[in-house]
Amino acid sequence: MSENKNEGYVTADGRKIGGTLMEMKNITLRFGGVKAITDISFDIKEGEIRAIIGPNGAGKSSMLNVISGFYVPQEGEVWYKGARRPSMKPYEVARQGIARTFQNIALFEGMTVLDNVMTGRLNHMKANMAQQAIWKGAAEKEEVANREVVEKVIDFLEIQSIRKTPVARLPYGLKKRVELARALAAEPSLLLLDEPMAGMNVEEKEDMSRFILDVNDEFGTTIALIEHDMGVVMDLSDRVVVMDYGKKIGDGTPDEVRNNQDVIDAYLGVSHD
Amino acid sequence: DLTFSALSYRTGPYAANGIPFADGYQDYFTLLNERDGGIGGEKINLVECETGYNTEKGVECYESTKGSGALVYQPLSTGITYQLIPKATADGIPVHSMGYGRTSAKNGAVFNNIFNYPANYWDGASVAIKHLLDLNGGDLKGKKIALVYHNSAYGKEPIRTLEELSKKHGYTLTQLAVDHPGQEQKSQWLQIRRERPDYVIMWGWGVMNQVAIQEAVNIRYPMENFIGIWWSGSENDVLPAGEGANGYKALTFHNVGSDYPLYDDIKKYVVDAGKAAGAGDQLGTVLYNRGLYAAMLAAEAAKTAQAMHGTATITPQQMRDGMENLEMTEDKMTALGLPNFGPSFKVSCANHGGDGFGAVTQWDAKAGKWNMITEYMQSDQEVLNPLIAGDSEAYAKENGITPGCN
Amino acid sequence: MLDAGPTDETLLEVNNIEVIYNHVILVLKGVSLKVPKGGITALLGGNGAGKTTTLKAISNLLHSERGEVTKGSINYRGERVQDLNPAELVKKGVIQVMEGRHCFEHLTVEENLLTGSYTRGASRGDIDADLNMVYDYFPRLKERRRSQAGYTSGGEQQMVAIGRAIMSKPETILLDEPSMGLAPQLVEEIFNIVKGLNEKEGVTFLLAEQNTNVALRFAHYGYILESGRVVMDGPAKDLRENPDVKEFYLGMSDEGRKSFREVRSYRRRKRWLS
Amino acid sequence: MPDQLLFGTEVFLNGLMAGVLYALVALGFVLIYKASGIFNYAQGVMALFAALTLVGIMDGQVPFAHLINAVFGTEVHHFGWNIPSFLAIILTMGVMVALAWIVQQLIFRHLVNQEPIILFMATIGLAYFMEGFGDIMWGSDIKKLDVGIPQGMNALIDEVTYGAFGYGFFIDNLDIVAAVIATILVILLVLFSQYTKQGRAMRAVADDHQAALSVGISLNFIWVMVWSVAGFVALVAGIMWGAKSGVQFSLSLIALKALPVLMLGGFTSIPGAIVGGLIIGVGEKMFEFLIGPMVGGATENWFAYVLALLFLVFRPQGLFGEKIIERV
Amino acid sequence: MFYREAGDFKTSYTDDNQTFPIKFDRYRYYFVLFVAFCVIPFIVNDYWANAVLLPFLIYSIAAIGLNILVGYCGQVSLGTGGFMAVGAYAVYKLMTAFPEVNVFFHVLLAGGITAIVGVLFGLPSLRIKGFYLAVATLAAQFFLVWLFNKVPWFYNYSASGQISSPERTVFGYAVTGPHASAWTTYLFCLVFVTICAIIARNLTRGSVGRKWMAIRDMDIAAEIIGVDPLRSKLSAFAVSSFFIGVSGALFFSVYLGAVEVGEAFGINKSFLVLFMIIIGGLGSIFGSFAGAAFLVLLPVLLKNVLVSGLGWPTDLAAHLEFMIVGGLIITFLIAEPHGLAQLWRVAKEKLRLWPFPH
Ligand SMILES: Nc1ncnc2c1ncn2[C@@H]1O[C@H](COP(=O)(O)OP(=O)(O)OP(=O)(O)O)[C@@H](O)[C@H]1O
Ligand SMILES: Nc1ncnc2c1ncn2[C@@H]1O[C@H](COP(=O)(O)OP(=O)(O)OP(=O)(O)O)[C@@H](O)[C@H]1O
Ligand SMILES: [Mg+2]
Ligand SMILES: [Mg+2]
Repeated sequence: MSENKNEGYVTADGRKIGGTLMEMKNITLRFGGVKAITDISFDIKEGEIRAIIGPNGAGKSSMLNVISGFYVPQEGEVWYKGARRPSMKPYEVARQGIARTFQNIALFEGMTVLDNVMTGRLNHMKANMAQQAIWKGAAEKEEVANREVVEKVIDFLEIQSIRKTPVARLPYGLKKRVELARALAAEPSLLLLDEPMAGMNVEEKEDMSRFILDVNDEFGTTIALIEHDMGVVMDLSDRVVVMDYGKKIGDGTPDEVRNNQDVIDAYLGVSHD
Repeated sequence: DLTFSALSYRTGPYAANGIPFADGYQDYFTLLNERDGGIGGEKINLVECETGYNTEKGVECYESTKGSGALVYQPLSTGITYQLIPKATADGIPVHSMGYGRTSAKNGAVFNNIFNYPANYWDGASVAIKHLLDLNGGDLKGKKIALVYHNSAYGKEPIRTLEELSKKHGYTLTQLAVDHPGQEQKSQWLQIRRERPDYVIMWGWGVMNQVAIQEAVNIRYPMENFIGIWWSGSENDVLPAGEGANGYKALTFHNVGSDYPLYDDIKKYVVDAGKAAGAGDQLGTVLYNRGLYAAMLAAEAAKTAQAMHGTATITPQQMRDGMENLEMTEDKMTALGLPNFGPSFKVSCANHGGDGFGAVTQWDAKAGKWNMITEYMQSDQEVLNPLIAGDSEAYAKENGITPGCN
Repeated sequence: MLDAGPTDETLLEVNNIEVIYNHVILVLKGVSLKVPKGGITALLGGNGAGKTTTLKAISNLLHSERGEVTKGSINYRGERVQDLNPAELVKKGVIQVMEGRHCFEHLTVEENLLTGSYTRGASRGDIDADLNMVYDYFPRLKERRRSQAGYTSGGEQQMVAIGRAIMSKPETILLDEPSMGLAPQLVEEIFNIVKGLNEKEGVTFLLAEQNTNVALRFAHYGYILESGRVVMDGPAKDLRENPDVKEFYLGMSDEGRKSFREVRSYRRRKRWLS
Repeated sequence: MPDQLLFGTEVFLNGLMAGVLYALVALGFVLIYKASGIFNYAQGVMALFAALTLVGIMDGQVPFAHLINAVFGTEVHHFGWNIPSFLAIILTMGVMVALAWIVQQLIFRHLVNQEPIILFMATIGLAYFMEGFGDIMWGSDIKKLDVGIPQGMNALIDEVTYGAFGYGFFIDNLDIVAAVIATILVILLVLFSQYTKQGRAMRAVADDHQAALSVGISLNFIWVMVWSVAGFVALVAGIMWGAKSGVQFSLSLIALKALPVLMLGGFTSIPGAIVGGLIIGVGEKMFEFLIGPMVGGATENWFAYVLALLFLVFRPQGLFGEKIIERV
Repeated sequence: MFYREAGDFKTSYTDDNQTFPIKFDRYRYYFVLFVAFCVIPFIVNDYWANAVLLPFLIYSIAAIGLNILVGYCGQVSLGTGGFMAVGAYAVYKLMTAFPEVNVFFHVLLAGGITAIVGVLFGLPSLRIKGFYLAVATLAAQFFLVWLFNKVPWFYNYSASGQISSPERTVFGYAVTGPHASAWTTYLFCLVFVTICAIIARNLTRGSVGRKWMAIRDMDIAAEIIGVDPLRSKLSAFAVSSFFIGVSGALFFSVYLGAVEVGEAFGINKSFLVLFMIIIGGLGSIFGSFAGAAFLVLLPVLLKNVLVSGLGWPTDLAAHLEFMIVGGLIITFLIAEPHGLAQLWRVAKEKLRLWPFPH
């Protein structure tokens, strides 16, 4: 793929991908002596599904954490929507329209599914404390309006029946789905998914795939995805970054990556089809 | 029946002090019931309520016992006293805070229903200074006196008096506050060690007393120069320090020991009859005696009230009158079997606090007992009266009370 | 696939158990299964089917989650083990690797592994040998041995959890989702380790797995759980050939593997649940 | 040396000594927290209870005398024997182990895997219970405790420093003994928790109850063990503090002196308890010495907490506490 | 089948957001309000008001306040006593400085002042977490108590350092001071309780509440999804301290009438209120009431049974009371770690299923 940096391209199945949405330039991240990420650069274009793969401990999750502002890299720059991102608190990053899910589920266990998904809308809710204390009026109107958005997401992900269940009681797979719902409720422009399908069986992975594709399709949401299931990665993603020991060892379309000898050695073992 | 209430604290941080007091209070009434059939032919009904030295429980106790027609309250805690001052006044029930509580309640014209005879904290401070004057031939000029006090309203009580007296007598006063509960007093005692005050006066309570005395022993402070208020002068306070506490002094407003005819009666009618409140081993201890003394004063006030109103079944209002007209004389006390047990005093509307007599006791560690080493002396009324007038007037103003005797 | 494999002796037997959480939530509605000695038995099923619950019921960890077995019985070597505490069960040789790793965050990787040998009265030397064995299986752990487990990556934590169980030299391991979050290579590797332990050391396995594909490749016998009930069981070979299993758990239709892009957006029905 | 400096040095030294006494109490907290994540509110009451039991045994008091007398109308108080302190300490230890076992069987066994705040609450329930129980068992009067530890000014230090500076430093013998005991305890406990199998198991339990269960660590055993050790530490603290003030209710309040120490040293660190104790001891004494007179004194209570707070702002897990792992 | 919700369908999100979505609950709530406002004032006497109802109501406010901080926002605080003292001293200064202003506003203002102080002491919460924070808040507790004790301005230079509340009226009826009658003090507090409970409920069901709960459950994740931790925590400190300040103000002015800071607002108070919310249920308004009721009423009840009923000596009864309260706390925790409120919810779930076990 040899397109100009800031231009889009057209995927194999005919979707149009826009210009660069986010670009990581020469990111290096260290924890004491451990180098989690070494000088990695890659970009994410508007509307594409970008996968990050690599063996365990390669630094994939750390990379997502850099994108979402939770880790501050020692070196390198993050460019978002055409501008260099100054150092920011994670919540400010979130307000720029970046939402994510977590590898080790990070739901709010003490709340119901509905409340969890509603937290995704927090950045869209503006009523001040006084209005909320009174409730009737602004706060209630806003609550109902946002609730409608959330209910759409809930319908979309087919979790209506567990709306009022405390998330602590849910099985793993449903929790993952609720997490996705929370991220979607934020209506992000960039959605980061850290192993969304870990711990699911094929049927559930199929469901999850469909949700991801639909989000991408219907809302044009850009998606960055970490996943170990090669079937899923190869089928869903438009371009793949491969990491190993904190270094980038491959970047390209699924087919390119699949046949890259470095990638095969470090990660795939045998070539998957 | 005549109902008396005892707001006691046999639990909580001060239980060790509360128990002997409550026992003494109760045993005296038991004695009256057993021996005399009550007061003026009316049996005494003592309602005990456990406060744990806690203000809120005190409120609960007050509210729950006031319905039973309690004649007088002995709240046994400065906090509860403050809290009851307006309440009891509104309800027309007298309160007797003996040796604690609000000092300026001595002014009966403002505090109609509150009594604090025979002595209050300011009297205590003044008596302590008087004792020191006596030791120094009437001159304290240039002497250094340190006050170690519990950092609370209670502990701060003597400060103003001691300051006024220092102006008069020319000693310098160092104030050393100890935070509740007072387990750790290294800083204060190191300072005392450095500054070597000639005398140390202590306003302590609970564990603070024991630790202070132990620390004084540790730094080898001469114990006979160390004087505690009456709430820092019980056996509980000195025993843990053992031999070292020998010679420690404390103020008192009643006598020590059990060498009185009345105690024979108590043994006979109460302890041996198995009706004692406690184990019966507290007889003659400082706090037991204090409880007994409080009960005796209450009973005498009740008698006075009965005589005044010509009825045996007095009301709280009549009890108040009895208290306001109480007169304790040596003859009266001898008749009660308590000769020389407490000072003589006379209560009046203008003076709800007695005449401010106190004495000094000293601990004899070998014999394991307190000895009274001075006569009763009167506090410096000249200095105290204006202070009391000032404070009570301020209270009257703040609460819209028109002072007056009826 | 494996010819060594299970003996006729049933090591662990679960009879018709019912599990209730919090006194009100009924999760298992009569699950029975048998784990033969020396075999690898797989417990398959979708999310929330009750796999974890079943394993916890066996290892007696339910108690600490306010769950209880209200009906049925669990026997190990013919002996009722429901009332034992988990530690006693480990002494008997049954150890569970919990879902979601559950490493001791503040302990180093090596200390984590050593806790596995807690119940053994083994000598320092034996333990060191086992430690080296685990490091051989998972070289990555050797590199990270001195770092606190809380700071290792998801996959590394999974290795720690499995390694820790191996350290107790168990007779039976209950493995809950060993493949979750592992790179494909490593999944293969871990199952090979399982196989190795099974064949060489004769360790019996009961494993709950979502990754049906791999699980059925390595297991001898499988149970499929749906909504708290066993809906199907049989030798792994048979299950792999079963068209339903193929479609719903292996993601294969008659034409071979489907692309995830081609998934229809309607819920298909499982025949046995209709 | 100028006077002020000499005095300051003396205050400093005494601060160190006071710190050791705080650390003794803090140690008990650390042990239990380390082994179970339980913030044991009842530690102070345990110290009181241990000291009460010790005195009771030494003096041959009849336990529950008051209750027995009230119910049966008897008059029993003393067995009439005196037990030597060494034997009494061993017997008391037995009682503390029994207590640990009961606490484990009746309370914490049922609360495995609960959130820290709930475990904390359970210890509060325990504290309430033991407060009442201790009083009923041994009575609420003040008891003198003397197991033969010397008290008062150390003459040697006084003489030596007097010779050197013309001002004899005051150091309390009791404090010196406490310092020695505390040091030994800390060393033993560090060795235990860092280098033994049980110590490792104990730390594992603190991290994750369920995982610990799953590898076969018996929570029962670990907890009984740790509560017993904590009971022993409580007994030591009770003896030291009880010697200063007599054994009485307020002894349970020494827990309040230990909390800032814990915070500063870190809830999970045994050496932290002692270092934290020293810093707090010196800090509060020096503040009272230097600044106290300007603001009216009695600053020690709050200053200890403020000092600890300041440290925490820079190191949220205390000086030696385990780093709070923040990952997603 | 005693407890039914079937047939109670919601057709709008507004309905679904109601405080009591189930009809039966709603009627019970109205009934309780009716009894509290229209029945009790006519039958209440001094004992019930002063010994039972006032402390219950006032502690309920404090418990709601602390529950917002601890139960909803997850910031464990042991500074409650100190903050109540701020409320008490603020109201005292206000009452004596502006006697012409209605005491109702004094109480509210006292809450506001406490909120400011609370925010100040809440600042370290950004870095300090869990039990470390709990212990750190003790700094506030001890410092505030020391301050009110030390600086005479706070107690208007009175000789004793005690403050006592002057008489103030609302609509011509005395609500503070010795002449206030049982029903006026009761109603005055009840109004505050009701307002506070409603505000708390509104705040906790909206976006502020969700921010708090998100911080409580997982602060890092919350920050990553867009919650500003400092602002959320501080807002929780502010709201919580406001309630606690109000309760402190009422505690002093209406209930006790005279207080000394160390005794009335010592560390024990901090613990007591914390116990209330843990026993009642963290993160539950109803739990705040339940916890307050438990710890206020149970001792009174026990005392009445043991001393008045069985005639035991007061000290034995008091010791036993301690043991029973402690024992009950433990029993409840074992039965249901999430407090009385959760116990109640589980009971309801069971009733719903009755007579079937599951
Ligand atoms: N906060 C941290 N402190 C110290 N080391 C860290 C931290 N976060 C990550 N690491 C280390 O950085 C490396 C990369 O971790 P990361 O979680 O990014 O891996 P990953 O690629 O997501 O792996 P997996 O597929 O197993 O989740 C690991 O070795 C991990 O131990
Ligand atoms: N502690 C608990 N309290 C209440 N319900 C629970 C609890 N743990 C699990 N459940 C419920 O039990 C059911 C089975 O859960 P379990 O974890 O056993 O499923 P699983 O088959 O392991 O699923 P997964 O593959 O997602 O791990 C789920 O519906 C879940 O909601
Ligand atoms: Mg990862
Ligand atoms: Mg599972």
